[in-house]
Amino acid sequence: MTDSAAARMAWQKEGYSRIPYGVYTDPEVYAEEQQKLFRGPVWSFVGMEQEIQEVGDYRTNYIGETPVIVVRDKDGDVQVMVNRCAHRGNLVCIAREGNASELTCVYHNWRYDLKGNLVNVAFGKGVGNVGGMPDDFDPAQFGLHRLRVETLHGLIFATFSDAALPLRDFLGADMWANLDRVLGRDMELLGTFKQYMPNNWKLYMENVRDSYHASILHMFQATFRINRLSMKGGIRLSDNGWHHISYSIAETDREEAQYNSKVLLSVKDGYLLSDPSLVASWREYDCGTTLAIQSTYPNFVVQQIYNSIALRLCLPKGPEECELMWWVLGSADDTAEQREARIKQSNMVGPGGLISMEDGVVGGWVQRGSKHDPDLTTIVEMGGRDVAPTEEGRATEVSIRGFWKGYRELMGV
Amino acid sequence: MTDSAAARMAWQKEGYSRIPYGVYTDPEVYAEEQQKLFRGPVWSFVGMEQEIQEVGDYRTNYIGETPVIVVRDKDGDVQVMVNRCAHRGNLVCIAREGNASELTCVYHNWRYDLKGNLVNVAFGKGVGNVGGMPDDFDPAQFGLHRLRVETLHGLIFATFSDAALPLRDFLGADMWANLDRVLGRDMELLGTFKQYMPNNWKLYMENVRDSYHASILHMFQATFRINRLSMKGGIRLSDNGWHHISYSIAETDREEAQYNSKVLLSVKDGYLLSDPSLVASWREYDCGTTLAIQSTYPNFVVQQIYNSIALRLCLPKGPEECELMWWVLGSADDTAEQREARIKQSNMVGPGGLISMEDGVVGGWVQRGSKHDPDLTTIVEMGGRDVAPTEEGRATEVSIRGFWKGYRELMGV
Amino acid sequence: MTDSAAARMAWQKEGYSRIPYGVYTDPEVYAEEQQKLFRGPVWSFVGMEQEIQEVGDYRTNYIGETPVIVVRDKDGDVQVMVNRCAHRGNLVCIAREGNASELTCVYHNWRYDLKGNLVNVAFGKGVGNVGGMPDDFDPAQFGLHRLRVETLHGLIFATFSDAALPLRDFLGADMWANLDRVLGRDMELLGTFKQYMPNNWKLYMENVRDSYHASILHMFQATFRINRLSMKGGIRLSDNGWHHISYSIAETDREEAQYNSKVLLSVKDGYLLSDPSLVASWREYDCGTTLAIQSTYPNFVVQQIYNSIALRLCLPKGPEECELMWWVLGSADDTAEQREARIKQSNMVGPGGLISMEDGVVGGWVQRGSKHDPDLTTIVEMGGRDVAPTEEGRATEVSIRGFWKGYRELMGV
Amino acid sequence: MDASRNAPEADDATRCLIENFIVDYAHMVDDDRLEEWPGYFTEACTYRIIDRASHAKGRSIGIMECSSRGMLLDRIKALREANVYEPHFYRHILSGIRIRGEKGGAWLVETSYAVVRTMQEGDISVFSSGKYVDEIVIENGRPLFRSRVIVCDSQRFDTLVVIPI
Amino acid sequence: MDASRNAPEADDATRCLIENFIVDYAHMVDDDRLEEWPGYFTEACTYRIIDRASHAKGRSIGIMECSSRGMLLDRIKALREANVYEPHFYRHILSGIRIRGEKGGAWLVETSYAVVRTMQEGDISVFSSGKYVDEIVIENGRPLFRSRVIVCDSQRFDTLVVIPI
Amino acid sequence: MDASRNAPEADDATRCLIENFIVDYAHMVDDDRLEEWPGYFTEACTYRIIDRASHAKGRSIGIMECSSRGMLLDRIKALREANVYEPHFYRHILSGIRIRGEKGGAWLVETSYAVVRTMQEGDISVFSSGKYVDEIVIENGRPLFRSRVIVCDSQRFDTLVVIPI
Ligand code: FES
Ligand code: FES
Ligand code: FES
Ligand SMILES: [Fe+3]
Ligand SMILES: [Fe+3]
Ligand SMILES: [Fe+3]
Repeated sequence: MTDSAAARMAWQKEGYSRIPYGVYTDPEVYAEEQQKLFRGPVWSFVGMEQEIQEVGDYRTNYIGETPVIVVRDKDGDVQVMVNRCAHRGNLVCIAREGNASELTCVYHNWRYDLKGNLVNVAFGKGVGNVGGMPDDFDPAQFGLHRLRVETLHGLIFATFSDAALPLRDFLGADMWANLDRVLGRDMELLGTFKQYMPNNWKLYMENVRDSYHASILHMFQATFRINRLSMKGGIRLSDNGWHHISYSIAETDREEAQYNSKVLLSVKDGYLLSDPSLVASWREYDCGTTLAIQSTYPNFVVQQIYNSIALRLCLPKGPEECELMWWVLGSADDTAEQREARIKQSNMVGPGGLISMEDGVVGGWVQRGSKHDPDLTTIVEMGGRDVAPTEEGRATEVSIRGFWKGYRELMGV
Repeated sequence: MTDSAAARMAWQKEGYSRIPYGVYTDPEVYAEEQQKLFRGPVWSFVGMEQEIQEVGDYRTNYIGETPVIVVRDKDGDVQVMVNRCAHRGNLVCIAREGNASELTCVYHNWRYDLKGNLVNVAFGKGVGNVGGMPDDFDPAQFGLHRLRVETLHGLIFATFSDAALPLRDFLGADMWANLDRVLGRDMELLGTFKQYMPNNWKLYMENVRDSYHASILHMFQATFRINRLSMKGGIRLSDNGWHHISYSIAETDREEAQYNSKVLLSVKDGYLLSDPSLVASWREYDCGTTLAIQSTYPNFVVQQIYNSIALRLCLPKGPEECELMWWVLGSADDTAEQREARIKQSNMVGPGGLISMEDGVVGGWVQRGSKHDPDLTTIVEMGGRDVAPTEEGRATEVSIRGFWKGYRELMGV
Repeated sequence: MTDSAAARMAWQKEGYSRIPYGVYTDPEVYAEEQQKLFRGPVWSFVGMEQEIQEVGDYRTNYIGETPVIVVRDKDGDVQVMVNRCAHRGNLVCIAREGNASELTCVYHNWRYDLKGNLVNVAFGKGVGNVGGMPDDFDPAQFGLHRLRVETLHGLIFATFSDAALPLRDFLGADMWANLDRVLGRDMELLGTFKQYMPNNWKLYMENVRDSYHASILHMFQATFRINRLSMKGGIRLSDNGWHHISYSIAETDREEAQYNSKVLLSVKDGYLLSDPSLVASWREYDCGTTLAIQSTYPNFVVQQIYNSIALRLCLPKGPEECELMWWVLGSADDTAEQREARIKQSNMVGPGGLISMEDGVVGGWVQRGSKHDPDLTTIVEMGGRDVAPTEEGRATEVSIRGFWKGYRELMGV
Repeated sequence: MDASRNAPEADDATRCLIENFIVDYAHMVDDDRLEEWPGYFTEACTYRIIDRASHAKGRSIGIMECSSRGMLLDRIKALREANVYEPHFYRHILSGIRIRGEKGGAWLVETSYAVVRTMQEGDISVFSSGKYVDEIVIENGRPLFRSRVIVCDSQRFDTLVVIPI
Repeated sequence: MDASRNAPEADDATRCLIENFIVDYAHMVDDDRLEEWPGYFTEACTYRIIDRASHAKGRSIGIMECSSRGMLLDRIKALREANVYEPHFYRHILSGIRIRGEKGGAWLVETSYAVVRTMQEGDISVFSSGKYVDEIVIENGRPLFRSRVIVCDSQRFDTLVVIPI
Repeated sequence: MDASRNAPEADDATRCLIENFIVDYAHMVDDDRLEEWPGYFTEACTYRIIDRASHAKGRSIGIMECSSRGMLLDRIKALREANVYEPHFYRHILSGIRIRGEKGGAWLVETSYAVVRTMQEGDISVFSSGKYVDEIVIENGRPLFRSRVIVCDSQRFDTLVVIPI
């Protein structure tokens, strides 16, 4: 790995608890990530089936920085292809979303079917026997670059790598189970938006896995004395430590009876709110899980905060910028009351989220605070130096260490 | 060439039909182009004599990214000099255009004559025998860097290179002849503007040479059923293949009589236009040439589209941006009717051109589609893999291959 | 120094009179400067004591591009620390200025005292004996990076380097004396602003030391015939040549009597001004010094232009941009008349300065004029090639050579 | 067809009242007098920030949604006491205040806007552009927003949105 | 001397009519109701986009020149059916609508503008700034542009200009 | 509480006079008719450019301070004859001209602004945003600035400030 920029960084000999700041800023490290990590043996989230329901429906997105097309083919299957014409590299799909019976490149009308096969080259036979492609031109060699695809509960994942394990094995049982729990029913897309952040994408992914900061950086609930039901919770990790869930569960106690009902929780807490209906919620899951933040490698997040359900995809946009895409969801059979509660709870998250807006800015502060010392390292030792599940969420950075375990393994450093 | 970034690109062993995408994005390749290509044995267009008619008239421009001054000296000759003061590097001319009897650097008043000779250094002899330049200071060594200049029909070309052939030989007979045909008379400057594009300059130069896309990407004429006179045409190349002309000629046929007249063609076609006068044109050239797009190496274009005559200069502005400068021309003895037709036809070209606006955006799409795969290549094999003239324009990319022939020869890769 | 980008530049074998243009643009050279120069054995100005009068008052600033906190601790001493949390690199102080009893990082509430010692780690002992920091965690190892600090007449200087000489020795007697003269009394902060410039920071520092350009680039005084008292003056340098003062002194002559008075000089000159009160001034210093521009290595300036007193700090913001911070000062015991004169004279300096606005733009012109020829050099030989004091200010670039002497010594090239 | 063409024109006094109201709102935000913000709305109200594309699709969730003056009060209290962000200011540039008609006792008003944001370090950028779609009721001579929907041209928001647009 | 100082002042009704007309034009473009665009002009008309420097030199060619309502119709048809470009929106910010006088039965009006452009991916930028120089005739109570010349401050245009300014 | 709410309202004619005056100032600067600039001020006057934070702290020095029409004349003479800079234009975009009241015979007026700057090479940027805080006196029917304080949102100025804001 001598010519690997990532390997040149000041990694400790082993372990995942000291991260050199250079990995957040170095352009060569960033370029290596595009190849080894985003095109490595991982499954990248690229969109929802709801967004492409009809044959020919497509949306464009990115895997790392590589533009891709997500389209439903004539068999009703989902295809994911690199959005680059085989002729001279033009984007085949320009619009963010649309419907097409074939994928036609506007530059010279090379036409691809919905599986990415090249079906026609304009003037390929020339005009009046003059010009055209050489006789040995083989259209089969010039289809769009098609990726492996798997879907789960409407989530579409794709990978560049033949070495990637099947999605179920890649995620592992616990991760799979949480997706079942949160999304395993008829979901409805309630809203989408994007948030641009002035920091390396990994700083956001650490933040997502960082249960340590939640009760500290975000002062909204403390300020309004929103004392939720007494909780237990902790961190669950996939066996390889790459993926994580941090969760809280309402304990059985005297408030249980009330919360146990499916009706909206009348808010005794949050009494400092002028309008406490803002935080009204109901027990949506029998398990009593009130909060579950899940991240799957490398840059996908599934959020359940009370009844606020959302997906997040963190796209790298250069070494020092990233963009966070949001999909806010509800259940298709929400009552009007439940739907209204979800909408109100949506005020907690996103770029204007009363609870979480700080997550949009803190990464930029770390970027500015640390970029001038690429050889110094963070210390990620809250809760020890290992990578193992725990029943304590607040006093541990274990799932961040899990992220770096995956990073060192994938980047080969 | 081991330390040449361009040489490190994924070039096929020989030929010009597979271009590695890295040449459109790599900063080192870009830097090498500034030296080997823009300062190599080529003639760069820098402006028109009409813009500097009087002694002392000057305009500033760029050769590659190097700022230059184009000025008419006291002998009435045109001089082109690097716009950099020999003292400490300040731009000698700040304004885009002006008139000056001498070129004086505002920073410390070093004064140069209109041929770039250093004629005075402020306080050069010091003040009261104190200070001043060392006795061995030789002003002759500190003139502005003056370039070789040749002009043709009001076009001003300059080169950094002593190895550049005389302009006539550099262009070759066919290229020279077309300039004679289009510009060999008293021309008038009708308009100028600039267009910024989010792509490497070479993507635009390929687009200019790409007759393949014309009837496909640009749908204006098809949409309005503008069926022009039946045409013949093709591609002409200079002997070395570096420069090109793609042309169409009105064939002699039953409409010929009418088109042959010098009066405006009453438009039978374009009947879907609400105002067909938009496309009214007249037979301006006896040869019946209706369209001729010429490009000379590396980044200059002469356009005749019916009666719309324009010059274009594509300036590199970093690896992923370029700026296109336009000079729109007419003949000094246009009739009022002809002038009006030229003005209307100008709606077809430029950033708002009904026919050609797509050329401003497609390069950026290629940039975004291909930049993440620097080691993959385009396939430029329409019309074969060679570099030779042809009678067919639509089904060939031969003049693009000619561009890359010149590129590999100049860059030494 | 083989792997030093600065060393690869086209330096002349010895001397300081030919500067390769590459040092103004090369990103690697820029990165080396951050380490060898801004963190080298120099004292960087970071603010004024007036800005942090009370215990806990702080302001943020930069040394090179490294963010720092300038704070008054509980002992009343000034502390300067790198603005980077030892945990995971967050900026500890976000606001430009404020007051705090402790420095608390908002991300996870690691708390530092005003000397930068880590005094508390949130959940450091875990929650209910679960989680927390490892037993071998030693808070003493994780304080903020504290720098050496010295102050003089309210100016706060800091250094990263143990090798830096004491401030007095670093500056030398002449530099120290001028600071005494200009600032050695109770000063008042009258205004602050910032000016962004499209050029490498060194081009501005050369401009400050460039007495050669003053009467040439800046035409305000000549235009309005502001013929000041006949002057003598010159350049003073520190023994190592790193720091400079260029000065003018009113000679004893027939106007002396009048100027000698402490009352405002009734303006006989500047008769072309519609409102000559703009340039009214008084003899503030017994020595009769009318103008003194002082620069201390690397990027600090103290200005006395008649009664306009200001400090300037030139912060690098990447290879091709810099930001100039201004502190405009007055004396605490100015009369109303004197204060008004200072305010009027402030129109001469800053981004809108009638005399000096050109200094904000000329650096950008040099950047654009020279960046495409990194291997060419300036010629800085006005007044010879050596580095020595002189009685002539206009016809010499000696203090610029002094700057490059310091540069080559610090950068080891 | 432009709705405004055949809309019942408000009289000059009303138009002046509404225009001043919309202008004052912008000055109030830019002057950082945010405690006054909830007072610009009726007790039951709508304050929504949503991007143009989502608005066109009829999505029910944008990036901010308040349905009572109380929620507005809570927003400002959070901004002042709870939320952590870098100091910055907005500058609202309004253009083309047009009364489109009346509905259920409220004036329907549309106004284009651009918000220029300045960070404490001095960076200036166009933070958002779009259109205010308002329902304004006039209660004893005082206009109030019954509904103010901010339809942003961009679906992307830079860093965070804490100050109301 | 500022021309407006001694210009024949239009009466309030006329000024209001003209101001609403200019404002409605901006909303129409920004709302993507471009089919209405040609209807804002007289049958024979001038619609020109030209940069400030070329305008001052009296150049006859800028980047767009329409001399009839038919050409405007063709522009919109091309935009809808023929031209290929990336989806984007304009937001017109107008400032200082000033009636400078009357000429040949048309009101001479000048308005400063800035156009903020938002691309589908979300990038926001100031695409153009400059001044509308208009000749407005009022035909049976309805204002129409006899001439609308857009004098852009910049001679540089980013990528392409397909939506009318 | 918004000061404007209970301010003595200026009558329509006065408001129109003041609004046109402020608008004409912007057109005058953007049209490069700067010789007219001093004529917009009273003989003894205040023209000050200062950033918002310094203004709030009551700092006595910003980046420009003229206290007489003579100083304004000298500024323009310097701009035309002495100062060296790259050609560029401003485009003033004004928003929300609001008369806040009257003081000592002058109308107190506040107006938000953004200045878009275009360099000769074509670069477009938002150069400054902020608020005009004006004192306007009306002398025989002609408004004049007794005081015009430009309070800029940003403390950072790009390159230089030679054209008045
Ligand atoms: S680039 Fe796609 S068809 Fe040519
Ligand atoms: S840089 Fe040109 S005279 Fe000094
Ligand atoms: S980064 Fe400062 S406390 Fe964690
Ligand atoms: Fe968080
Ligand atoms: Fe084309
Ligand atoms: Fe100077």
